[in-house]
Amino acid sequence: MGDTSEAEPDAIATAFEDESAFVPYLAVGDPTYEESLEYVEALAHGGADLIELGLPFSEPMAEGPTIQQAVTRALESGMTPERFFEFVEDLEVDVPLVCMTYYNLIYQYGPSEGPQSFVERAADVGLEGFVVPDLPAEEAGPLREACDEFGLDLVFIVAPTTRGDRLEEMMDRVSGYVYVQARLGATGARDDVSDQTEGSLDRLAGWEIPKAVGFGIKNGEHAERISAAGADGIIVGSALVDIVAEGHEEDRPVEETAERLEAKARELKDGALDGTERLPEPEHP
Amino acid sequence: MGDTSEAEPDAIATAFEDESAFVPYLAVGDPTYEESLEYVEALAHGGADLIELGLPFSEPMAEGPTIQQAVTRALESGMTPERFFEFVEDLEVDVPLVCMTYYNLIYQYGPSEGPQSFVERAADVGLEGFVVPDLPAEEAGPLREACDEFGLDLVFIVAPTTRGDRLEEMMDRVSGYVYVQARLGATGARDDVSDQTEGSLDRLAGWEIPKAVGFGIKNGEHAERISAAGADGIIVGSALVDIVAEGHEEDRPVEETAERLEAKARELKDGALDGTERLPEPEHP
Amino acid sequence: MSESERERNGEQTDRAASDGEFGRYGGQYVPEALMPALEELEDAYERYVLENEDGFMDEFERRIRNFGGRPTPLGRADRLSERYGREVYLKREDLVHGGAHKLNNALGQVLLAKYMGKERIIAETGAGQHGTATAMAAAHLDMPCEIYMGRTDVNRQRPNVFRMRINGAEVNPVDIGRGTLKEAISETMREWSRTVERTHYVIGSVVGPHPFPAMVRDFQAVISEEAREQAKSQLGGLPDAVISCAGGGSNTMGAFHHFVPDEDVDLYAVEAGGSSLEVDEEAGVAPNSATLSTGDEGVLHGARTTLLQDSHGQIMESHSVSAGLDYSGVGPELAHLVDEGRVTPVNVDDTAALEAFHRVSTDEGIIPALETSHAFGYLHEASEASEDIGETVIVNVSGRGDKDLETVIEETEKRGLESAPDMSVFETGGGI
Amino acid sequence: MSESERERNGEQTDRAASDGEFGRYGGQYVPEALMPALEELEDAYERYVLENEDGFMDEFERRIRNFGGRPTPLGRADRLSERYGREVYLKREDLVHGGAHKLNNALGQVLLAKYMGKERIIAETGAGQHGTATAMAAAHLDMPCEIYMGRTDVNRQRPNVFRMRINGAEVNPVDIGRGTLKEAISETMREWSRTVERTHYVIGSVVGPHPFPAMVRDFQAVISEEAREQAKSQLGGLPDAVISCAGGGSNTMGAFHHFVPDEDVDLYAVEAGGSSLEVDEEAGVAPNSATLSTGDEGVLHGARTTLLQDSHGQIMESHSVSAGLDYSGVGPELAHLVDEGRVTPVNVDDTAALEAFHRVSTDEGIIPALETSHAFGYLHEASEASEDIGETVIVNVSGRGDKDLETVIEETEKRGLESAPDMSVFETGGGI
Ligand SMILES: Cc1ncc(COP(=O)(O)O)c(C=O)c1O
Ligand SMILES: Cc1ncc(COP(=O)(O)O)c(C=O)c1O
Repeated sequence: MGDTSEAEPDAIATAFEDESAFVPYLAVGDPTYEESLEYVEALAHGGADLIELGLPFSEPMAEGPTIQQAVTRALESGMTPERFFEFVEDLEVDVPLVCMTYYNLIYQYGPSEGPQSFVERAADVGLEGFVVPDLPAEEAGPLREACDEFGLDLVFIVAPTTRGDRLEEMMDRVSGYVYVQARLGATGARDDVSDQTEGSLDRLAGWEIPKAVGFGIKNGEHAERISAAGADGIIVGSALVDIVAEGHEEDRPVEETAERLEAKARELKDGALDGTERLPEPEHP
Repeated sequence: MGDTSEAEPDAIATAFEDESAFVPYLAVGDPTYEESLEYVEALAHGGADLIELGLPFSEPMAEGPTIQQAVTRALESGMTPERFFEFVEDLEVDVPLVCMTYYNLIYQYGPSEGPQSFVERAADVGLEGFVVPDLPAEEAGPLREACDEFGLDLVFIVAPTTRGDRLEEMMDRVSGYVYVQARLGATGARDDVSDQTEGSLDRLAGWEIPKAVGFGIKNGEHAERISAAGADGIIVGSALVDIVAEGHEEDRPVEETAERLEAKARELKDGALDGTERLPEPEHP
Repeated sequence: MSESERERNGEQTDRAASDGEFGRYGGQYVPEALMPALEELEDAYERYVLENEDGFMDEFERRIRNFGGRPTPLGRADRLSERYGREVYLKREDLVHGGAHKLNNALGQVLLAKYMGKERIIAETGAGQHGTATAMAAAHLDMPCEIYMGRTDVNRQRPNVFRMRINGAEVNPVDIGRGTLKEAISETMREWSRTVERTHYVIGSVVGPHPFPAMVRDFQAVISEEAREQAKSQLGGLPDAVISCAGGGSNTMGAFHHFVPDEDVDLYAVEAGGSSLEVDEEAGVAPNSATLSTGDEGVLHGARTTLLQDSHGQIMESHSVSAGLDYSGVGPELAHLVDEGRVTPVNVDDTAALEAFHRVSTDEGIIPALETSHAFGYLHEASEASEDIGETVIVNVSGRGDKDLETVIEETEKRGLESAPDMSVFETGGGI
Repeated sequence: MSESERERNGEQTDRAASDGEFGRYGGQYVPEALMPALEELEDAYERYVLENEDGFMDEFERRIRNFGGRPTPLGRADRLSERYGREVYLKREDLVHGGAHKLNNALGQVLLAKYMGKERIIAETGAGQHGTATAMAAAHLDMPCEIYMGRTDVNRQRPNVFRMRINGAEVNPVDIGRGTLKEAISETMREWSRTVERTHYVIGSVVGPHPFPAMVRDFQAVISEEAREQAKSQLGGLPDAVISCAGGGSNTMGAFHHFVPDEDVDLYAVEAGGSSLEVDEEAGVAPNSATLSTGDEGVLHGARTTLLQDSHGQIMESHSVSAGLDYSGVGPELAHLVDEGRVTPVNVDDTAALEAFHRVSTDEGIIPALETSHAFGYLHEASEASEDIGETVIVNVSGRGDKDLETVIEETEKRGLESAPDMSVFETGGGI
């Protein structure tokens, strides 16, 4: 985005203002740099309020098979941290952007080890924050410091297993939004949306920060239910990556895949909006 | 042989009278009962002074590959101890016959275990004695007793390794002749004739009984040398079995194989005779 | 034939009863050329093994400990104990270096050959367990070593052939007969006859002419020596029974020896029942290796003993799913102990052994050799039939079953055994 | 990057230094979902392992003795001693049940999972050694068990797949990436995330998030505990050096741990030099697994440690002829001991390891694992180069090489190694 669409410092907070934010994820560079640019922009056109841009890491420990394969495609097409930053600069969207990656890439970047160089460069290209799935609050000290230094947010993931002390520790350190993991397991689109979501949202009732729910959201109906359960936003990855993968495998024209992504985005955003307007449906009627 | 050619009680002694006896061996029933009859008779025509008739045993522990294969052929064509005795009865030869077999067959024969039944039946069909390669003097008590009871001889083998006490024990128990093993190893025709022969004959110098040398004698020249070294007889097995095997493999007419056997017998007998007439040649000229 | 008939036959030898004779069994039925070597070996056995001359037994014990991994544990089998409602303990010979009890004997004999000044070792092998143990012992003690192995066995036991070669042994395929253990033993005897003066023949079980049966038993007796002490200290007393599989009988005699005087301890020798106990006289084939249960007296490979033979005295081929039990004879001392009623011979068929293999593997996390699985098969059958085999039993785990994987998978599939894990997903492989 | 530069980067965590940190290495870099499980495990580790609550360690020690076959001997290698003109002693982990040190850890963790009330075990495996050890321990302790294994490894390590299945474990092929260990670990982590509440993940080496590196080390430390006592009683004192091969580093840490305070005992960690120490940045491939010698700091599989990565921080594929050393990371404590100068990292290439495999097999009658052969390869190279590694050295024989026969034969032939026995006569088979 670079100079075309510099987001405001409170851009993330703004993104969650209507309490039904749609937060899509794509792996950057999947299947190629150029295609990926189109796809991310399509999501923005489809109504994304904030986008999680995946910087591919060779050992995506927290991802399900769909995103693992996306990561592999992206790495094979030559994606690197430097290219990733260029990508962010090249993007023509005006929603806030968050980088989702694994800690080793953040740690190794730049002339000296440690997260500073990476965060500085991220700030430079206009990223708003980070989601780092293998960095629990206990290990996040150095990255938290660097983010504070450069004015970026550090999002934590709250899992169904997270309770007690750990929740409090995270509340103290989180910024931007909190990523509420809807159920156990790695990422991946599922047909059901877990009962655990409500429990998790209940545990976070006192938190000031927006609560975005992810893991397993696949369609508008899911989005609606999650939203109705009280989420401030819905995070969707695998269901979108599936469209990219399909387009790649079936050799569809880039425009067609981009259109499908945009349509899917619209469906999800609409679902989220509907959810905030209705009472929660009973889970077991 | 039965009633046609009953040998006299001192038949074995008579066979060694000219001090250059030719003692051939064949496996009975190799490759068939009928052929085998012809072959043994051919050896008699060729000048055999005494014949060792092999009763095939499934584990011929002391034999080289040539005789092992003969034994296998004979067993496959249905040879059994009872058939063996019938064979002896059917044979039309008038030289003394000795049964060469392993102890288990002797031990198992007849209604009760132990060697009596076998020896009795052997005496019945006119056999003169036994060579039992897996029965050293120490284990030979029961067989020796049975042989005494029925007036048969029990031949022992003296090996190059046999010395001292054991020689004396054997001298006390042997009868008929002594089988002098020319060299270590299992049976099998060899091109060389061992130096050990003379040493072995020296050790037996005081024995009254005829000394027949075997293991590795292949042709007239060998026979001559062994004979010249002081042997009272030469025992030849593998070199004859080879002719049977060849005839079988190349599908020769029985008569042809029988003729070859007879010719080989004559060569060996002549060699033995020549040997007694000459001084021993030096082994290392 | 009854006991009294046997006595009337008056079979006896000229040697003292203590000297290689076990009741009516034993002896030295070998070619004359080998007799001096047996005398020499008897002498060495008495001096070094029985009298510890030059500290031979001290060195043996040190090496079987530090090289062989002794003592082996006596461990409780928790789930089998629960399953059968009795205390089941396992004597773990599968943990001996090389994976079976075989090394106890091989190391003892190779060391003895060294003390005797021999320059070279030969041995026969069937499944390859004795061959690999001998090759290991020979490498350890720096002795040239040649192993004779039937061609059929060479082809079906390739990993063991490679192990022997890797330990520096020559492997000589024997192209005679069916190309299995029986032929390999005969061929090794022949080779020994040829080179007897500088060569020692390491026989692989408690079989063959005296002094082998006694000597091999003495090297294997460390099993029961340890187990008896371990039982006393871990179980607070002797077990009610010891169960061991029997091929030639070396692990059996090793596991039984020190318990023989303990008359309250029942001793079960479990043979291979194969596919059936019926024999095919015509073909000379026994579809089993249940020598003690079905065989009778005769002379094989140097000893008078119980063996599988036809009515003429020809040795019958034995058959068992377990190569190490696939032998037509059995050690003379074991035959004698059975005659005396001290050892109970039982047998278990191929299928029951395979089922036991799987049961023990999933219950206990120990993959027993197929040979050993027969002992477990008997434990199972006796328990199912509510036979009184006692409160506390020791099973001698003679070896590990890694060597048997291919056979087990194939035979399990052939029989469609339900108890077995499904391997089919791994059979076809499949790409990424 | 210099030490002071590192310090300036100010990497530090909120935990006490004793708590999962080894100098600058260690930590818990895992998905949030796993953090509560790690806390639970830390608690269990402290109570059961460190404080022997409910007699956990007593039961562990009893079972690793009676089921696992401990203690393993420390035996003198006579011919290697002669060859190198020094006293070479072998710590015989190849005699542990299953054929490698891996059971020490697997049994400890499965038992711990039982004490923690977990219902199910999962584990990753590369070559299959850790998988087979875990399957054995799980069967022994009656715990359902699933093993994750890369598809490539499933196809090339079939005997180990069969062993796991026969012990009742499920084997789940991982169809991701190259289909080897790295992918299997990631997949097992994912599976753990899905089922963390009732499942324990048995990590196979001193790697992963705290408390695994410390806990696995403690289970493996029995190696050096025994070896140190054995050295004192058999050698009359401590050795001058201990040599051990290092993949993830569990046998290394086990063999070193109790010697770390003995500053006169030199500690050598021998890594796989593979075919070369050069890397192909472009392809993301290191043709070696010499992490300690050539890698640098990073975060992999839950810990900050030394690893093989490209300049961007992407993990590189490692390569070694020995599957068990073929890993891109190394345990954080070992990385720290190397930084401290207490452990000397060295490496030996594929060919030298193969030569050592053959040398030890023919010299000593022990077939070492290919992993272990690297340790022997270093002993050889250091001796040839007259390096001062001391009078008395202990080599940790981490496992046996039966599993490696096919690979060794193939790789030996490919290289035409002269020291190796000729196998060609057995390759073609041949009838009777
Ligand atoms: C593991 C195992 N158990 C038992 C046997 C049978 O031999 P024996 O009866 O002499 O113990 C063998 C023979 O190879 C074997 O490998
Ligand atoms: C025999 C053996 N040694 C060593 C290793 C390397 O692992 P670690 O470094 O954890 O001991 C393995 C791994 O599979 C192994 O099987």
